[in-house]
Amino acid sequence: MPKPKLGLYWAASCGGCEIAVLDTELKVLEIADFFDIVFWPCAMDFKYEDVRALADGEITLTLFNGAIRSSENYEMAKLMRAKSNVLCAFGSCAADGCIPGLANFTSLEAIERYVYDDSPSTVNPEHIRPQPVWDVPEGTLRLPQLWNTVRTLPQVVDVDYIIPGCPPQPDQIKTVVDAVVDILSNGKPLPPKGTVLGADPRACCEECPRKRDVKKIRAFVRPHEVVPDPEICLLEQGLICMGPATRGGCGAKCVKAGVPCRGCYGPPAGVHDQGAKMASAIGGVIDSTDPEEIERIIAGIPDLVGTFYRFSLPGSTLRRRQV
Amino acid sequence: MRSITIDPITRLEGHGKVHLFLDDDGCLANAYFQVPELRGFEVFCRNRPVEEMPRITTRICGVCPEAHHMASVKAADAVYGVTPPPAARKLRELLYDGFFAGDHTTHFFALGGPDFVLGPDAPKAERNILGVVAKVGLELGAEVIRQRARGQRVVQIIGGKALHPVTALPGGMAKRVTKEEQQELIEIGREMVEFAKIAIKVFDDVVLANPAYVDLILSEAFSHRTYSIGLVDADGRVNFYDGTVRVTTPEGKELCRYHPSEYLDHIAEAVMPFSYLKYPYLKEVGWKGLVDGADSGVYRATPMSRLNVSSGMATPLAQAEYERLYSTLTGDASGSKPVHATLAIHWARIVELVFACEATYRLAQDDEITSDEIRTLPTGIVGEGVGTVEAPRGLLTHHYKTDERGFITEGNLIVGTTNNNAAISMSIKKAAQSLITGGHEVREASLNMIEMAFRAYDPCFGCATHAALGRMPLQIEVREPDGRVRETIRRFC
Amino acid sequence: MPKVNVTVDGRPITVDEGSYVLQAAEALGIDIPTLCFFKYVKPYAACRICVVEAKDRRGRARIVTACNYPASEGIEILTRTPRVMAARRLNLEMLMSRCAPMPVLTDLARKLGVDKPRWGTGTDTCILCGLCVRVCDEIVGAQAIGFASRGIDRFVTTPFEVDSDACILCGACAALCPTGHIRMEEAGGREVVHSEITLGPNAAISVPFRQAVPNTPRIDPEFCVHFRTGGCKVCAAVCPKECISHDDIERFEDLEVGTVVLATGYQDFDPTPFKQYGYGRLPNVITSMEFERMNNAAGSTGGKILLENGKEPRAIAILHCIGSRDENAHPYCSRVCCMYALKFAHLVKEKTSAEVYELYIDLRAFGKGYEEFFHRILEEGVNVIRGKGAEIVSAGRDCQEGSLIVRCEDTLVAKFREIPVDMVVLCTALEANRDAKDVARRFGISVGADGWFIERHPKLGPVSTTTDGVFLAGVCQSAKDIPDSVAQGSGAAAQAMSLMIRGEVEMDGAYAVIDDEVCSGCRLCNDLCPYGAIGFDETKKTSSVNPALCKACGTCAAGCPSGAIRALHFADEQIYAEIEGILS
Amino acid sequence: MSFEPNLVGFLCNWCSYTGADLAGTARVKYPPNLKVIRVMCSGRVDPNFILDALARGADGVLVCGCHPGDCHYVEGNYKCQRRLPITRMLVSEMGIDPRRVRLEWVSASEGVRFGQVVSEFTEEIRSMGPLTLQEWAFDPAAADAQTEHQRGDHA
Repeated sequence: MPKPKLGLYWAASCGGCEIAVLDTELKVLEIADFFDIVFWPCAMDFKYEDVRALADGEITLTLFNGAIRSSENYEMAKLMRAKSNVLCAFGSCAADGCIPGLANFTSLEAIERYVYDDSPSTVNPEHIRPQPVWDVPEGTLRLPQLWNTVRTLPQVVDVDYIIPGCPPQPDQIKTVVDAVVDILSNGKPLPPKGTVLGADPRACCEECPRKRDVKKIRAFVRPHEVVPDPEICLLEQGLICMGPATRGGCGAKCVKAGVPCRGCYGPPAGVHDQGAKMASAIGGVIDSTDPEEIERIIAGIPDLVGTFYRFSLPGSTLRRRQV
Repeated sequence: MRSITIDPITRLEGHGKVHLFLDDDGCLANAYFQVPELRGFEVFCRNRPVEEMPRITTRICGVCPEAHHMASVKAADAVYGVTPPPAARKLRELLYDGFFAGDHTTHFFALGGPDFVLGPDAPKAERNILGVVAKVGLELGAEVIRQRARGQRVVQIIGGKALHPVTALPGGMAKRVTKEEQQELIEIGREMVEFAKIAIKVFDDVVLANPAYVDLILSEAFSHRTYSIGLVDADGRVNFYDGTVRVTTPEGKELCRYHPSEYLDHIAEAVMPFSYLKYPYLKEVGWKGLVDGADSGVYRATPMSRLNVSSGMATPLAQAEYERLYSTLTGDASGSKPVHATLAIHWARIVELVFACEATYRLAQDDEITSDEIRTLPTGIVGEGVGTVEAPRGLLTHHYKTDERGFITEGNLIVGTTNNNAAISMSIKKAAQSLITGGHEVREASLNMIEMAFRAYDPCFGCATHAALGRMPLQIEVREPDGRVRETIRRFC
Repeated sequence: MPKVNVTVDGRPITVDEGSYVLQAAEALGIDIPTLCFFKYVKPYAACRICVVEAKDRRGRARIVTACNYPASEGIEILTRTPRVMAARRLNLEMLMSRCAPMPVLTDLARKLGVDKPRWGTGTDTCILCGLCVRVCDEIVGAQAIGFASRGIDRFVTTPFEVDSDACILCGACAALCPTGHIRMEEAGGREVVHSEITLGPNAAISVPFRQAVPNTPRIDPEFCVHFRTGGCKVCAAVCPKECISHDDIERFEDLEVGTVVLATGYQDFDPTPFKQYGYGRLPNVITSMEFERMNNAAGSTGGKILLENGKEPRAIAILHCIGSRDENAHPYCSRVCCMYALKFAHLVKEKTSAEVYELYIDLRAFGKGYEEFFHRILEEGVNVIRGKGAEIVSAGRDCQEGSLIVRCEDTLVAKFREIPVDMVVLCTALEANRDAKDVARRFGISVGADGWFIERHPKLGPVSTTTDGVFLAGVCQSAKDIPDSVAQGSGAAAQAMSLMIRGEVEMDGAYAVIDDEVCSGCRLCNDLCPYGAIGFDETKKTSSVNPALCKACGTCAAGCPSGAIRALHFADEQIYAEIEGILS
Repeated sequence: MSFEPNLVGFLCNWCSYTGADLAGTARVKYPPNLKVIRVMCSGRVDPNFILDALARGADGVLVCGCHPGDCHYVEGNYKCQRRLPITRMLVSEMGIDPRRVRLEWVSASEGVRFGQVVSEFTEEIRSMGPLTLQEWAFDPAAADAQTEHQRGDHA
């Protein structure tokens, strides 16, 4: 029987997801061995129309990482959707928007204005801006049109599964690969559509070794201001830790390393909006009934939206800031 | 007019595109290198607390998050006016050297390596890590993968996460290293040094032993006389984590030497309408467009450049290799004559790899890294800070301004690869010119040669997978003026 | 206790060994006269009137005093032999020769057939029976009096014959003295009749007031001898049902109950701030409640309607809606005033010949038979004026008709009137208790703007509240009259019963559940529950909800950052569906 | 045609919802713009609901609970009292006028007050105009057109 076909593509992302694949070390060779890899981020020896030439659904599985931020990203998303039997949002960018999604706090215009004009190191007296279509003496050069709003993959195409994480942890990737191999070679049924793979149903706290007690918060502190007790829940020590509102599966590496969770695995099962949930949870445990004091304590939360939506702004309920 | 599009060639923070326009004789009329992506970190990082930047900017690049983590935290240190305790600084350096050791290994053996080890004309099927393994022995391949893992492990131990480390905070590090972890680090360091020796040997055997390669390296098609830039320590030697920036002219004279925080006096960026990526250049010299030479502000920030601006390496093995490189390529072991050969960057990378391994080993044995004194709590705030480190792909600068609460009001980033944007464009054009000379069909091998030109700069990790899978992300279309495709050349395994 | 068999006048009886002959005779209903015996103090044999003939088994007969001669096995008592009668007569004659001819002695003399004491009579009013000394010592425990001197000089007195602090003025001695030799006097010299004291305000044991509920006596420690001397306890001794305990003290008791009926009633509106009515300032301006007391047979005037000067009023005005239907006080109608005001008129007509004026805004005679009662009042010649009393002023000395003048507008004849009266009754409003809010808070219910407790639903849940098992009865829920209160109270009781009879409570389907497959044990929810329904399992490292304690507020569900908590019937997806529904 | 605000109200079962009932039985007049969702306690109101309502086209969200101290659930409204400010802060940092999210205490007896609150809120939102979230929904057609235009030499 022919090898199952594997496709990988990245859109707007840092590439860490693919490094994570490499970090599975020898597993990479296994993957290369088990699958016929028809498509890999920079192994673009097909042109788009060549990929179009593939039959719809011919690619058994595509791991798509990166958010959708340009006409090119979007076109590829549609193409991969069409050609893939199973399309998997791979990593936080594709799933929730991740750090590139923070661009939704501002506008493309603001970004271009700063980058090409205002930034201190830029010298651009003619106020040149990169042009989607630009004629040079020899012909025409084209650039993809960037979008003002960063989208998650599920927002633009139909997605079968999600593998969260920034990046998805190599050991989680291994387990997913093993599962896929097992399913394909033993003809097992696929998990229900929409399943989140390579992560826990529970929140990050599940994996956090710190001692947890009932919570009452009177003041918030910032990571550089304190040396937290290594044994006790960081939230109880006044550090905003997204762990409770973040899907587990990462192994709670950050909290184990003494820094609070920032939520890269996205919202846990059954939570729509990571930020709002955290707001709700934090609000519940603020230890005051005096309006002024409450205002004071809340004002002490450093960068509310930037922290609560660090990895999930485009995937959140409001999706972007109104600018 | 016919056009050839190489799309995408590789990836920095996104894809890269090359347009080759041929005149009617089939000779190269012009070549354009485009970067079709833009993130805008500088803008959406506004209003973020500066202590969070080391954890946000890692996502600029998944290949060298460590570099951004370090540049960012150094800028944050400056913003709060804190100096990390010695132990913390050592931990950062150790993490960084370990990362370098892994990253350079990947590039040399998996990306650039195959071109040398196997030769540009070797069958594509072999021109990858597996081919390398086949040629130099299986257990080397495994070693390469293990060496990569060692680098990641060092980052994991000190940075908390192997990818996108998290422990660097303004004023120090959040995680201390235990005695047990130190033992593991020492062991890793030892193995790294062993590997460094192997790397040197491999380079000797497959590159230096083959005069054709040396000629190729020195060939005009692959050299640009540009300025060099890099960080050097107090003794003028290469340092990845800290130091002052030194710029040397194409002749090797010092143009200037400045503290990273003065970068704005020396570096500026130009904008081109056909690429989202800006073109940094030296202010003193000025922007003359995509041309090299002493009159053009174009500079290069590569391993080779770092060697060019330095007086040597801080570790014995590396220093020996440094001298060998220069005596071989310039006849002057002191390194006072700069090397401009693009492909020599690979060799320079080996020198740095050796240094990184030795430095890792040395720092791992320093008992101070297990100290509890790893945090200095900020007491005041300066409100502005610049953090500069050497990323594997060149000088990396983070510059933040904040309000009195330490929230970013303005940020500016000049990223490793960006430094070389102009140089990459030029290298591609130059290589293409010499290879696409009309008359005959464009040979597929030429495309690899063209690619070698930019791959030497290691613009991020795209090619990593190319090597792993023996695929070359390249296609050329030759078109008639009416846009009809006359010929298409593709490269598969 | 061993028993012995004795015979009295030939009739056998078995009594406790060592009990006295007098008691044996008494048990047989055989009367033996005595002057110094009182069963609650030790026998003393001072008067020697109770002598009898005691014949032992060997037949030897002796004269003994019955009050302190112990019964022994086989003994034979003869109480009416000539020898006994002679001895009694002699003893009495000797006592009379010293004492004044007081009823106690002369009556006895007649009984014993002493028509003329041989040695005449004396003057002393004390028969030296010693009852007073013994009761003061043995019962009261005050030992405030005793005997002094000997022989013919012997007499009862306080120590050293001076006023003694030892005496607690209990009056027991005076109460027991058979001759009235000891008397209680108030400082002013007015005699205190002890039999009256027992019913008086300072009785140590009494029913607090007539119609008290529960209608049982209680001991007032301030006056009870026992609590002052540790003695007495006579009441306990005499109580046939042994109901009285002196050790019982006031205490707080925690009762575990499943249901509560709130019937905290109301408080009377205080008209003082409304100067125009002159309450507290003008004489004979009283509230309806005060008038009610006055009419009560147990009230200050024993039910008579009197002015402060004790005279009967000639004209009375009854002002409706004082504090009710008044924007300056309570906007609501107190519902009961109209009818009791009419009742007042009826009472006045019944008890006095006074003129009655009813000043009303509207007459609300809505109840069963009320309207008919109103017409009866009219027939009785009550002056019913439509117009709220505006002001009450003093008429001053020279006024003949009355001392007060009520000003009002008679809206039916559109005339301003000034009505001279002697007495004004203000029909004050019913208002919620000032602590109603606290009570409401304690029971988790709420109070309305008027301060009345709010029922679960004005139509469908008039007796139940928003807290399961807590019910409302009477005016605490809103102003209502007795039949309505009784009806509501019965309803509340019935609902409470229906809960209790089942013995188990049916819980609302709405409560929170934690999916411990999803709970990560972050413990953010633990402190959110005001009922402590959320517990943390240290071994499983997850939190869980106790459905029995959960009241379904859903705060935890909102607060659970990992979406592990589900508020049944108010689950996230249900609410999202609602949002979608109303916005689509 | 003047703008009619589309408002969502979350009312606690014991005080505010009953208060709204009272407003009804008392025939209090107030604008029909508020669409009410009953929750057991204002403490149940998850900021998620508020954002969801705004994202689905509500121009404003009103949350009503028992007065502080009167909560049927002892202190549920205090939780709400602490969540709402955070939510408002969050909403405003997302570029939405925080006045569009309002918290009011309405007791079971304050039918009239409930009417006033709704009237005020409706007027305030009316004066602010409709809330339209930029580029909230994804428009495939537009994106496709753009892509076609950009494809250029890929064609």
